[in-house]
Amino acid sequence: MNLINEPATLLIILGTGAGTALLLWKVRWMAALMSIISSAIAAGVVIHTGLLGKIASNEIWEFEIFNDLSLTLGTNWFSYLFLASIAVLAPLVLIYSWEPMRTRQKDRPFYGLFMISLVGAVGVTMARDLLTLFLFWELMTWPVILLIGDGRPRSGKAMKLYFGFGMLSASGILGILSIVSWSEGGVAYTDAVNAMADGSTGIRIAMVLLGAMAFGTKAALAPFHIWAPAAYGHTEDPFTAFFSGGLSKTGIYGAFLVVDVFIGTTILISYGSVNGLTPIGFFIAITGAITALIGGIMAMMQDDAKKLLAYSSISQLGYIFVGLGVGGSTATAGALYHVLNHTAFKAVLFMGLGAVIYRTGEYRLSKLGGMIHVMPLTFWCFLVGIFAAAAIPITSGLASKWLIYEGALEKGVGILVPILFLASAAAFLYSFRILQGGFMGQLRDEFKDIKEAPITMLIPMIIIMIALIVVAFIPGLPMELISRAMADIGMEAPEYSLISLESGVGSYSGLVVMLAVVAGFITAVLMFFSRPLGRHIDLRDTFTAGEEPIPNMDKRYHYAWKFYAPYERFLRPYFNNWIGKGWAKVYKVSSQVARLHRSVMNGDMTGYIWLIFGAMVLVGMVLYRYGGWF
Amino acid sequence: MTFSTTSWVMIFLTPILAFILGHLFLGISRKFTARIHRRVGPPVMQQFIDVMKLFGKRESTTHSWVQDMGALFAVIGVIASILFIPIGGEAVLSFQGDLIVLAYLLVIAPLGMALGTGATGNPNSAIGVSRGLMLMMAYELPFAMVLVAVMLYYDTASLGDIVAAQKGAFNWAILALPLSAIAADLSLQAMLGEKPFDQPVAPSEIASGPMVEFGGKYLGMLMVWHAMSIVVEAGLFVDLFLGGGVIFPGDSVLGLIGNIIVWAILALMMWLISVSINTVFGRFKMGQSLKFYWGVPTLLALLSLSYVVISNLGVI
Amino acid sequence: MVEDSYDHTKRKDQRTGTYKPKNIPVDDVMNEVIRTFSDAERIERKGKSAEVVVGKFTVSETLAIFKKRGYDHFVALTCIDLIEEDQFEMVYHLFSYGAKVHVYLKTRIDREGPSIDSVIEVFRPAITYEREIKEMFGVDFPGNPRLTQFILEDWEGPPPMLKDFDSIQYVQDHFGIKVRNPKTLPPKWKKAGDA
Amino acid sequence: MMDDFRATEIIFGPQHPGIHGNFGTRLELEGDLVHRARMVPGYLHRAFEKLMEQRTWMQNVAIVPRICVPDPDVNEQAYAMAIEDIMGIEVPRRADYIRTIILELSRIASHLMSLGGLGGAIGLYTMPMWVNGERDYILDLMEQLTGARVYHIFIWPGGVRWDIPDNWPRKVNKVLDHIETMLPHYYSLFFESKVTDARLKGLAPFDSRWAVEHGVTGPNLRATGFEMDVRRFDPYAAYEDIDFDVVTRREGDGLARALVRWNEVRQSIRIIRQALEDIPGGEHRAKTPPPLAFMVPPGDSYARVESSKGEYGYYVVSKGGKYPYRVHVRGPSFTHGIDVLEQLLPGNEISDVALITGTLEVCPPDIDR
Repeated sequence: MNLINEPATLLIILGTGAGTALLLWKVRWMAALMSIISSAIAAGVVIHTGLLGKIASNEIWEFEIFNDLSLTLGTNWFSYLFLASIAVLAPLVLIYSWEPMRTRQKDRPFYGLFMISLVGAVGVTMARDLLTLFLFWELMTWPVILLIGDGRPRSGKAMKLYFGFGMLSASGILGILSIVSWSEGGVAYTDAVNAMADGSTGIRIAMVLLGAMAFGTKAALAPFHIWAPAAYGHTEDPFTAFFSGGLSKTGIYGAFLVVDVFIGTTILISYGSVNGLTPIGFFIAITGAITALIGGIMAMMQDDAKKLLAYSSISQLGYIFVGLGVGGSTATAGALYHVLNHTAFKAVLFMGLGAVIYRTGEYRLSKLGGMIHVMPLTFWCFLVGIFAAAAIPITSGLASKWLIYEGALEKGVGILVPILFLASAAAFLYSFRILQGGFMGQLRDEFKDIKEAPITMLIPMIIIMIALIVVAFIPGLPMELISRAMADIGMEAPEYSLISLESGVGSYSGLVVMLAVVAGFITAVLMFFSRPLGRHIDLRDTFTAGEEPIPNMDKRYHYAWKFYAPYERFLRPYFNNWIGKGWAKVYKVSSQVARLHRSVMNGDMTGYIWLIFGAMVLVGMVLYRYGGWF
Repeated sequence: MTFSTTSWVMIFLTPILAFILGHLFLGISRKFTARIHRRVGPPVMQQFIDVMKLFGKRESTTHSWVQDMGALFAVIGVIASILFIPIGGEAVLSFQGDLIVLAYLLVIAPLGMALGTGATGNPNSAIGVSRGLMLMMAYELPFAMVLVAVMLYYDTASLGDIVAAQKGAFNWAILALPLSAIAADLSLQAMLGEKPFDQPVAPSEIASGPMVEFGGKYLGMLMVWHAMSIVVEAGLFVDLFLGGGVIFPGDSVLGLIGNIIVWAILALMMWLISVSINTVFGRFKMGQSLKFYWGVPTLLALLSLSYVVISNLGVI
Repeated sequence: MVEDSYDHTKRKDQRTGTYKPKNIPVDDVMNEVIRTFSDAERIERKGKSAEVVVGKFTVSETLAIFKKRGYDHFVALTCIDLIEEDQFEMVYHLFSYGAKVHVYLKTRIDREGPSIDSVIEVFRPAITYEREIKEMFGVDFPGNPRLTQFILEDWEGPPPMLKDFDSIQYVQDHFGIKVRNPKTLPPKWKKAGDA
Repeated sequence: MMDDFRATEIIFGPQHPGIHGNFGTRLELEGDLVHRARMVPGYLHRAFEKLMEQRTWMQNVAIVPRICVPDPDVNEQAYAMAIEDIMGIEVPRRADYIRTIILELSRIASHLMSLGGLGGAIGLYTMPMWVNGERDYILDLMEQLTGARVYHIFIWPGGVRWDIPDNWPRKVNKVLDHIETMLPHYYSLFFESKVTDARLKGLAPFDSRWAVEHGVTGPNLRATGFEMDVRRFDPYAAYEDIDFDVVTRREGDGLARALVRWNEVRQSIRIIRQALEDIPGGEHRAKTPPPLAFMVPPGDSYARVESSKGEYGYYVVSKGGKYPYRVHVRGPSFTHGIDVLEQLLPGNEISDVALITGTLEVCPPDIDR
């Protein structure tokens, strides 16, 4: 059976789930069950097909919807990589959200919206023409807006930001679509490739910029990143894991599509290159590096744990853009590897944090603390996630970053690597801040009696945690998939074996590194357990310089507020949200235009009718150009 | 993966060697500092005695299992990283993981220790750890530039290859990239946690910061970590810039032992340079050390890096 | 309103300018004080010092006059337990950097329910002196926001610097130490009314 | 009051390596900035003032030096001066000169120790090691003269206990020569260092008007540019006859305070040299009643001396008889150790807390007494 090659199968399975969940949204357990089952079946199909290796890269299915308007769908290994990471993550997140959503009194169809955006995301990776891509893109984007707004202050602003940037992203895709359709008369991906091959430099640059606008926005590339912390910070807790871990990958997918498929290495190199690094590639890479740095440093200064992880997401996606921009086999492999890694660890991080928020109702690091004592399993999962995010060698996180570094070094781009190193130092800083603020330090009295996260929340986290650790031993495993994906976009994967990766300048053997760690572990354990275990004493029983601490003031001995105060003082002026201020200016100008428009409209009904009519004409003209309507 | 007999022997000997050298280095530095202070100072073996004493304590206290884990992590990380440092030209495991891997391996120990100290619930520890991480961010920029410059100069990321490439008379990287070497030595000062960059443990400010809740064998573990990390960091400098101490042909066992001794002497020299700076300087504040590291050392490292990049392009 | 202590958002500027000492003879100021307050009484002293006794309620104003005339170094505030007269004597020590004269400003308050207005509005350094006297003598200073526990931690006994506080008895009662035949017996002080 | 979640309380208590002596500070931090500071004195409280009321006049001579450890002789001097003032004793000139020498030696020792403490506060441990070595030579001199190293009990009401030995001035000169040759080394170690500059310049500054309003005296006041020195404007002992400069700096910050102390060491050496040269012959103590029958007529007197920390004063009240009625000690740190510090610390980083305390040279025994 070759289910995935009948893309309709997957979409129908998921679509059924989405439909049922939407219809039965009042009966929450029913909706949950339906979405879990359908997404699990879909994930099973995806994994099964992948394991059988039956991805036909060239087959394309067309589904006629109206007259001549048809959806073209298909998969190749390249899109399968993204499809798989999204489709496998979805059931895990859905299982995870069972418990928190059960108790949440919210009057919105969480599961229905979740499933619709999942359908959209899956459709995006399977689309084989730009119009289909656009339709699924919108299907993926808009349900999320209803999931933003968790009732916390400023969630309205987050919603507005997400809406605005969603529009920006959509108009970017529309721009690409119109460029391609006007120059080639069709909207299939092959047309886009032809358009680039035939087009002038101006068209190509426009393509890159529009691609950055469309997909960079989704992947939170600077300077389009400012919506992400707001939106990630304010979505329903269980959804954030999917939002940041899964949906953001479609942006990466699109960026790869534009750079490596539509434009392609040949055209990029035709503009000259230094050590194989092209100007456009360098531009993307440096933007990615700066994104990584800005994200890291902003994350370091957050007290809101969700925002911290959101900025961390921005930072990690910046690494992927570096890999994309640097290009070449090593860096591209690194970028794709990081896609998988990021999906896993960002999901586990948001899940772990969600579990803490579920139990405590608190998301501010300065008000949390000491969770290791009450939620040890969650802490372990979270710790592994943090280690992966910070690329500590005992998790799979290092392999992808290592490939990106080596790729940059191979090309001799000296300046990128120090910036990335600095970004990774910032990663250590924010990682530790969230660990210290949330899990270590003093346990507040009111949290003394909370329990470990429920089993349905733990299982998905533990699955991902185990995956992160196992892959650390065998970094070559995901390379199987990555090498096939790279072959589909006309690239050669770097040398690898199951346990080690090779680049032009160095090598990394996951097994040997892990064995060294294990050797260290044995030595340390022998050293440690040669002496009797320490006597366990109370958290308040600490060094207070001979004075008595204030009684019942446990929160006063938890140091989490302004954790990196000296750097905040030093760096704030340089990172004082100048990008946000720039966008605020854009908003101001556009709202002035809107005000002008409103003064014309003056609340008159006929005005609106004229406006709607005009918009319809505009859309109709666009559709006419390639769809043959009217 | 092919391991020669020497490699196997070295894998087992390296941690022991690092343990002995580390404590010896600390003992020598205590004597050295004492002489600058016009004191007699403790015997060179005092550091071993101290560690013995700490492990011999009948009782030690812990606040949570993460504190135990932190002490373990510190030693795990340092043992794992010493295995990837070529000693006397003998690349123990370094051909299986290059400088980038090593750069991340080096972080396990401090981050693990940070975990353990954070779990004690003492605000002093938390401040100390936050300072340590901030310091890491400060010196990481020049140090990363140094690493990149060296890697691009030798066109390899493998530390073993870098050491091998420096074989021969007057072929050390310190002569080829002097500015990088200066920047690296300045970064080394913070890496070793010596003044003026010892803010993480500043006793007069945060009562020794991270160590404040550690006692008995827990402190013993941290002291072992500290001693071994000195060897790792000074040894990394030796490998990067001083040819890895390779003077004798390393084919014979005798030559290897000679190389290891030269390596140890060079590492001790780097450590004593750091200690002598330590004795005549006070302590910067956090913001000041960031300003310092993102100033002169970064500039030096950047100059050196641009020189390497430009010369790689064939202009020079 | 005087703050008890400043947090860093409300901190006052410590750059208030250069200090210029004023050289005004002490006799002039004394005359002014005696003219202003009918109950003020000057007492002759030898050397470069002067003494004035004022009423309990005019201390603040008198101090303000002295401060305005250059006697602005508040040296100390001493409380003396005049147990035989059933009074406390408060001695405000002032000094003029210009005239180089030390002024003893004395006033008396009742020993029962002792209370005297705080002078920290005039002389800020008094805040700590008053705090100490509150603890050691039990004198209350309305207007001083920081009459909190100072150096006697967990002290439950009577104010210890009172003359009728028997330290030997207190030690025997509280610490279980038997003091045998002390080498020198401190002088015993009795209240005025006691036999 | 700040939100409890934002505030972190650090107890900079008596068992803290950064604190001078036994003294506590409760710091309310916001990040690493001190939001509010509260001093907690009292760990050294030995009730000296109460004790003195219960001891005879001469027994108290043995008690007073114990109030201040680093600079004990000023206590003896001030106590003796107050009693001499009440009793109207004329101190022999030779005794005044000997007192001057002792006080200045003590000042050098105290200043050196305080600069060593500053070195310790910024982590420059070479500084305390070196300067405390020099202090030890001074303690040796004291031992030779008085028989005790720290609490000398040498200055009595009416003079000093005994005359200086014959070879003592030579030894003093030798020690002073040695210190004078070593001073440039210490200067270059501490004051010419970039780190010291970065740490001390602009640290907790205040102006002379503010300082006088808050009762700051001594080197801390002189560092604001106001030439105030008890030795100059209210001379005691032999300071009238001796030529010395009152050291001032204009900046009023931490560096200025440290430099004032530093330069005073040189002035003290100059004073001792002059005193040793000009010392007149004669008695070393005036005629006073025998110690066991030492009675002081009724009266009160305030005596002030310039200690290494500021104005040190004794207010002695006598009702006649064998016992003092009330002895009030005005320690210089009483003003700048509590209230001034509580106002200077907020807004500074936690790194600077020990350093500000050090540059102000807060001496906890002054406060507790």
